[in-house]
Amino acid sequence: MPALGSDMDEGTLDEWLVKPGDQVTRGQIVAVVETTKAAVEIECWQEGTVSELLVPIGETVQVGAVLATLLASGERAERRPRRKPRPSKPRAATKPAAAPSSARGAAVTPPTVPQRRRWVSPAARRLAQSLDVDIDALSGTGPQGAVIISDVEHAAASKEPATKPMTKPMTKPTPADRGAQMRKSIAAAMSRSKREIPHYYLADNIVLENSLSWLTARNAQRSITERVLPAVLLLKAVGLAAQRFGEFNGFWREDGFVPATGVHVGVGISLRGGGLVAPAIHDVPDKKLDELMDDLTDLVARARSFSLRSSEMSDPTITVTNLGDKGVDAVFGIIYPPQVALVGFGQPAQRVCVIDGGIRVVTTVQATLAADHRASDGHRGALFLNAINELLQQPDLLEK
Amino acid sequence: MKTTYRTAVHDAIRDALRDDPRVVLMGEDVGRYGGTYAASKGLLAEFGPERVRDTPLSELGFVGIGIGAALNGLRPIVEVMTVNFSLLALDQIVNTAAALRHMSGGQFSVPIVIRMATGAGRQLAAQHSHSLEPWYAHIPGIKVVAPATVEDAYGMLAPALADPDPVVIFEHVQLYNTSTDIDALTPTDISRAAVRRNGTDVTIIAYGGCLSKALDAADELSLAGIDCEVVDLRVLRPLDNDTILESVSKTHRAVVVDEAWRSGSLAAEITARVMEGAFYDLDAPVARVCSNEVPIPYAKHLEEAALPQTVKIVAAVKGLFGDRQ
Amino acid sequence: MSTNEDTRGVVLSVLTTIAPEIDPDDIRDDIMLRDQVDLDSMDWLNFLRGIHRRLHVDIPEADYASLRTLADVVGYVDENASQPGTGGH
Amino acid sequence: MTDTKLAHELLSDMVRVRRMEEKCAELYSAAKIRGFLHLYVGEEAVAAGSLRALADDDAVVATYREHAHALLRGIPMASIMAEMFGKQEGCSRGRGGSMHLFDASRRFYGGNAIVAGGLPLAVGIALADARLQQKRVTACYFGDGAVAEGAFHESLNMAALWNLPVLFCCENNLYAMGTALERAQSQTDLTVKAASYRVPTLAVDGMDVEACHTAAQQGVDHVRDTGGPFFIEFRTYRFRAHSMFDPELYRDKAEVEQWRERDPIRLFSEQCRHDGTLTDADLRDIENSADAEIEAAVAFAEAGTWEAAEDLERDVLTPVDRRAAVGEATPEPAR
Repeated sequence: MPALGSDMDEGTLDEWLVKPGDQVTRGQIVAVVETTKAAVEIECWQEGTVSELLVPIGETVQVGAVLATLLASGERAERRPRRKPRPSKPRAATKPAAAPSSARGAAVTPPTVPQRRRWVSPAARRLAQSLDVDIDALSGTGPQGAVIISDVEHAAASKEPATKPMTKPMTKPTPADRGAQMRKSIAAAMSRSKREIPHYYLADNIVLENSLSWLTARNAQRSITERVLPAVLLLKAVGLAAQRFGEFNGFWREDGFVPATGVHVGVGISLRGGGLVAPAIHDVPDKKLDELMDDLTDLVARARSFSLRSSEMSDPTITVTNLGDKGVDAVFGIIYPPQVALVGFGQPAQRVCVIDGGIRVVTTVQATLAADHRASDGHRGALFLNAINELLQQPDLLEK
Repeated sequence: MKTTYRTAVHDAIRDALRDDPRVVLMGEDVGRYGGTYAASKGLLAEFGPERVRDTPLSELGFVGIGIGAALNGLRPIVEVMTVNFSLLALDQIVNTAAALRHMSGGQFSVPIVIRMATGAGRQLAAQHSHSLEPWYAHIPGIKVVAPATVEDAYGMLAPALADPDPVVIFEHVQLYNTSTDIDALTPTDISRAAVRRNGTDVTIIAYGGCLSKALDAADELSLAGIDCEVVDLRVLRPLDNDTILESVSKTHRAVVVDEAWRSGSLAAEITARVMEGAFYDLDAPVARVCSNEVPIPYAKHLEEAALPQTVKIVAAVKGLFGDRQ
Repeated sequence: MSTNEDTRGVVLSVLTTIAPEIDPDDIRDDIMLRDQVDLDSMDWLNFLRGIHRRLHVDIPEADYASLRTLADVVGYVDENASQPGTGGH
Repeated sequence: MTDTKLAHELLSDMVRVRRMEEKCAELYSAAKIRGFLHLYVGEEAVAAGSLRALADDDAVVATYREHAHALLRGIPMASIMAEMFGKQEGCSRGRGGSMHLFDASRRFYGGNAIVAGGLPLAVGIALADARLQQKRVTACYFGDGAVAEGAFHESLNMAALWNLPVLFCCENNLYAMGTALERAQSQTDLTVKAASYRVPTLAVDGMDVEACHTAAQQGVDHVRDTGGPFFIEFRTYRFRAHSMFDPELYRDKAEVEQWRERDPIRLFSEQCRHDGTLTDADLRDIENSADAEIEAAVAFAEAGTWEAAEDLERDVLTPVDRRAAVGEATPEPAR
């Protein structure tokens, strides 16, 4: 059955104009085929003798089916089992009718009117999951009562859903309210961390001479608004190292560790009057020191005026805490779930060190790593801390 | 110095004619008349009838001729007076200009620029008030831009002419008389959307004649404590996904403003892309402010009612903030 | 020209924006500031930046160490102020 | 006819086209070629006679029935056949198919499958030539169906108004698909229509290859001398259906048979034999050489490769690295 057009799939044989034994020539009309458009004459492209007509009149066959066989001159007919071309698929009319609905319908109890699915914005749903907030217990304040980001944030801060519906009007909470809510939320997160996360701890003394003298020289050329704090160098070093050691940058989910795509470093910021937040500085490895300094300044200011953005709260992929200003030598932190690592820095101070076999007084800082043993092992943790150390020996690398 | 959109368009064409002898301007009444919107006033005298060609009223013909001339070494700027007349030339734009490169297996590029006025707002009634930009933005093989500012009215022509593929420029009729303080006009780009106002609470996405309405709405909303980011699409094809998604991911809410009719509009396309690319960042459904689905009527109050307006944008934005309002 | 008293007032007002919980009347001129107010290095930097902004004194990093008490800061500012004071704000 | 070499070339061109088209019909039935397929059988004298009148750097704009024009303009048959197979070795990389054969190097601006779509394009190409001061001709082929389109009116008007070097070649085969000329046109003498735009015209027997050649030469000379347009109506006939899926309900078999009596190949070979410029052996050589060319072309197309589907979206816009090349070679127009 020749293809007679791009929209032709099949044809019905209307008429044979030749019979077995007839001689045919190239270009001769040998049959008439009915298509969806009209009856069309079929040309033969070969010369020879008709051997067998394989498709009877009235049969519909697919394009490409053999209609007849020809013998070239001198060729002899071969007796072979006659293969009928596959008839075209049955038309829709022959399809079995749909089963009567009563057959199955009787067994099914009429469905109860389902409650409307709770409206939760996609962003709020994701945030609730990462903050471990029970969405069903929230009342929404979004359009048509949808639960939105701010509802989840409030709930995460208070962490006491369900029992008391949120009756508070949209008045600004007092600092005391905030303090109480934050205390509860820290309590919940840290308890969960210590309950669920098998922490391991490593520490490393890092000599800061190179970094600090480099930074002092850099700052000396700048006005006060452009100077960079040593904390920014530490932040950048952690960010770069976390990029290289992916198993410390990401989240522990139900199914196991899920590495994060970017490195968003949560910065522990203590609040005046107590409490702690650790909002993210996004894409730390990609930012220049000046950008990081601007981000940090901005973040601290906003953290202390309670105007953080939700994404900053939910985005950190690893956390850095710096208690050096308070004079402690080292901090062994608690991981903020679902993150899997936290790097702590103590006070940079002059300490006696053995360097190259000699005793010297140099400025050092103690860096610590608290890491989730489900996601990584101490060996990798040690390499991760070493990487931070090495980066801080070459402050040029941190500039970019 | 105050510069109008009209002057910016005019100066862009004049500078293009000066800078490149391959550039010709053709269209209905671009020469002696000086252009329907006076965008080519004086250019016939300066560059002569070979380079500033008045054409007969034959949109299909002269757009096709522009395409042929572009294929053979010229850089034509073809002015089709208004988008409604461009329907007469749609065959040449879609079947030839947009398809030629592909169906020739990459052998022929068509470096033509087609300009036309678009949009409603001047009581010109049903046949002279269309915003058919979404139709053009649907077609692979052409680029579509909509300068909404005086800077872009000047700045987009040079990169459009430098582009080896067909570029269609839509100038909204309401913009020709707008003006801005500008020292010097320079080429811009035809690749990215622009954030015209930074904000944190909601992204308003607009283009062409609706940009100023979106910015007005943002000003008004700021008094209500809603901090709007306003994105000017600038390029309608190919759309700048990154800028749109980055902004919506930040603000978690989006309102798309489009003077075209809602069904099958660019607003529909952008909404779909936000859903595909930023669904989990959304804190509310995407809202649209488009023209009502009616041929644009003549009577002023009805025309105003049919089109996107600042007050409608404000209402759409507020609708995305439940109890807070 | 600014007077010593003006400068002290401005410095204290900068300090209270950084640490809103303090009562300026409680701050003693001759006791280490960091012992009286909870200031970390970011707060300290912001404090010096505020002084820079309000009193137009740029303090090199090398001089940070000499600024330990309120009196140190006020004295430093009066000595290095290059612009007319902003007293009367 | 005294020029034996020219006679052999004209005959050979027509035979190559005829045999290639018949092979295409066969390959279509075998589903090697798909899509729409419009054959030129019966009209060979028009392309063979007219294209020969063009110089190498003239331009050609053709229709969706353009295999003959592509072949006789010099695109290798193998490259045409590969295109119809959809292979990336085809002259349009398999992106065009039968209706969209292109070759930039031969200034062959392609098969255009929108009726009359090529006319404005040809006028624009000529406009650029005029402006760039190139004494080149753009030959624009179209059928009688195109005359009914607005683009015909607009293009002839502007070509005449602006005096642009276009040779309009109307291949009048009496049917716009299935609609006979007298059922579509109030004025069936198409030269009268063209003349109304003050374009000089000529009508010629499209079954007579020598007449086609002479008329085309006259038209080309006029265009080159005056820089203005010229219109030729080639009165011809297609022997086969409009496309492969056409039951030909609109015309009598007797009419087709009558026209077959004036088969341009038969007419011309009989005339040459009569003149003594063609022997049986010559004809056999011409046919054998055409068959060999076709066999090689089909083998080339069969051996061709499919473009990787990952490259689907190439050639929609010009890639950055090839942007500089667009329009680079064009001469500077006068200011």
